[in-house]
Amino acid sequence: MTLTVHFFAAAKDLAQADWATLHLETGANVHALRQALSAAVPALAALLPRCLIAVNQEFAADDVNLTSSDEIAVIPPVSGGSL
Amino acid sequence: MTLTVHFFAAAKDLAQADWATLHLETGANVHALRQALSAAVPALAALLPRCLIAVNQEFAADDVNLTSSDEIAVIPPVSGGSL
Amino acid sequence: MTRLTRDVIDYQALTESVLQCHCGGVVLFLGTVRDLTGDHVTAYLTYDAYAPMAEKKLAEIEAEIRQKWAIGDIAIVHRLGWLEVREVSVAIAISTPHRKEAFAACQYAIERLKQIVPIWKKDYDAHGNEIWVSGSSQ
Amino acid sequence: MTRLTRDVIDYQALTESVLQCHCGGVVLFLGTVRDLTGDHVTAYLTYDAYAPMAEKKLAEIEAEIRQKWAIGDIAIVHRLGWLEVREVSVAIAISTPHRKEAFAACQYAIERLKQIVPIWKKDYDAHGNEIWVSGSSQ
Repeated sequence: MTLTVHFFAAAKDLAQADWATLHLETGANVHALRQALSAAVPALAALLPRCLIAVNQEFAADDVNLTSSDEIAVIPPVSGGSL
Repeated sequence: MTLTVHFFAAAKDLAQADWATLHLETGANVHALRQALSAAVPALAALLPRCLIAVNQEFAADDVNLTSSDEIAVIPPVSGGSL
Repeated sequence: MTRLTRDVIDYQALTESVLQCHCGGVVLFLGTVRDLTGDHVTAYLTYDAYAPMAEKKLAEIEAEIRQKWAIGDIAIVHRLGWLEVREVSVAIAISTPHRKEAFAACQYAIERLKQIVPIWKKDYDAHGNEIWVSGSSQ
Repeated sequence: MTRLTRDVIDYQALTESVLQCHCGGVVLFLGTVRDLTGDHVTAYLTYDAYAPMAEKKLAEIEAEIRQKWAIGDIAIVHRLGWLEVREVSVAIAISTPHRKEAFAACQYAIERLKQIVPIWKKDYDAHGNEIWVSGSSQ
């Protein structure tokens, strides 16, 4: 299946893109997504372990299975709210 | 010595006055003031044990000695600040 | 800055007065006149004070807070006179470099105010019955 | 009420919107842009968000707070875009019948916001050097 992964903040700057397209086996989980993303966008490899993955605007653990209609985003450590 | 004692809030309403004049022995303390005040203004007797006495705008314990130039006030339980 | 006033409290001006470049946050507490206390219905309130002592005690609270916390600035204003339900009776604004101190210092300020500042509230119900509120509720 | 905005936050309107007759107090927290963090001098900031998820998470925080405390009302606004030093980046106003709940709920709201809401701050110094601020400071 083909997935679009959205980037924000530091992830966007490192990837130099707002999003990337990945090809994964049908039913692949978040763990597989992380591996594929590191391979496809090496500039993200160092940051990715510190990021959460959001699936349909909800933080998702590594064992969550994905479908091609999911909205997927890389969430670097957040820093809203001032100090 | 002659002392003027100022009343506020419930004490003012009960005494039906803003202040009263008391005659005490020179060097009398706050304890003596409380006793003289209860006798002079019986309407205050019930409230007075729940009041603090301020001397020169500072809360004063019963053993504080008074002089005729002191600014003295009866301070009922305070209730500023909304809830 | 601490003071008593008979005017409506401009809490935005108060808040702006404590904002500082070195601070990351402000906590503002507003006490407002509540209509219900248990079964009792408040129609309006009046606040009275032993004004010179109240001003002195408010200044003491500011000094205590500046000693206990590294704050930027603090402003406390308490209103006197007649207040309707929903009006602001007291406003306390504190700016600090870090937010935790602002919450702690602001909560301390209102607790101390209710303990040591000679200000009294008289409650009037809809029938004109009046009662001096005695002591701090919670 | 929770939302994101690119405009200056009108925190007085926000505060007025939560005032209620049944409430005895309001706590307002303002996060403001600080110039100094250790030795680092901030000239200005930009805030970016994953907007639909950020709005969803802000609404979740409101729901959590309404479940944990008996509040009157709550309003949270976070600003996005370019902010100068001393400007307000976030405002949280909560009214409650009793003041202790207002402090506790407001502090909870800002802590949760910094944990779970996908908003990011980019810091620019006077030389134009930029850095994404990573994670919550204190």
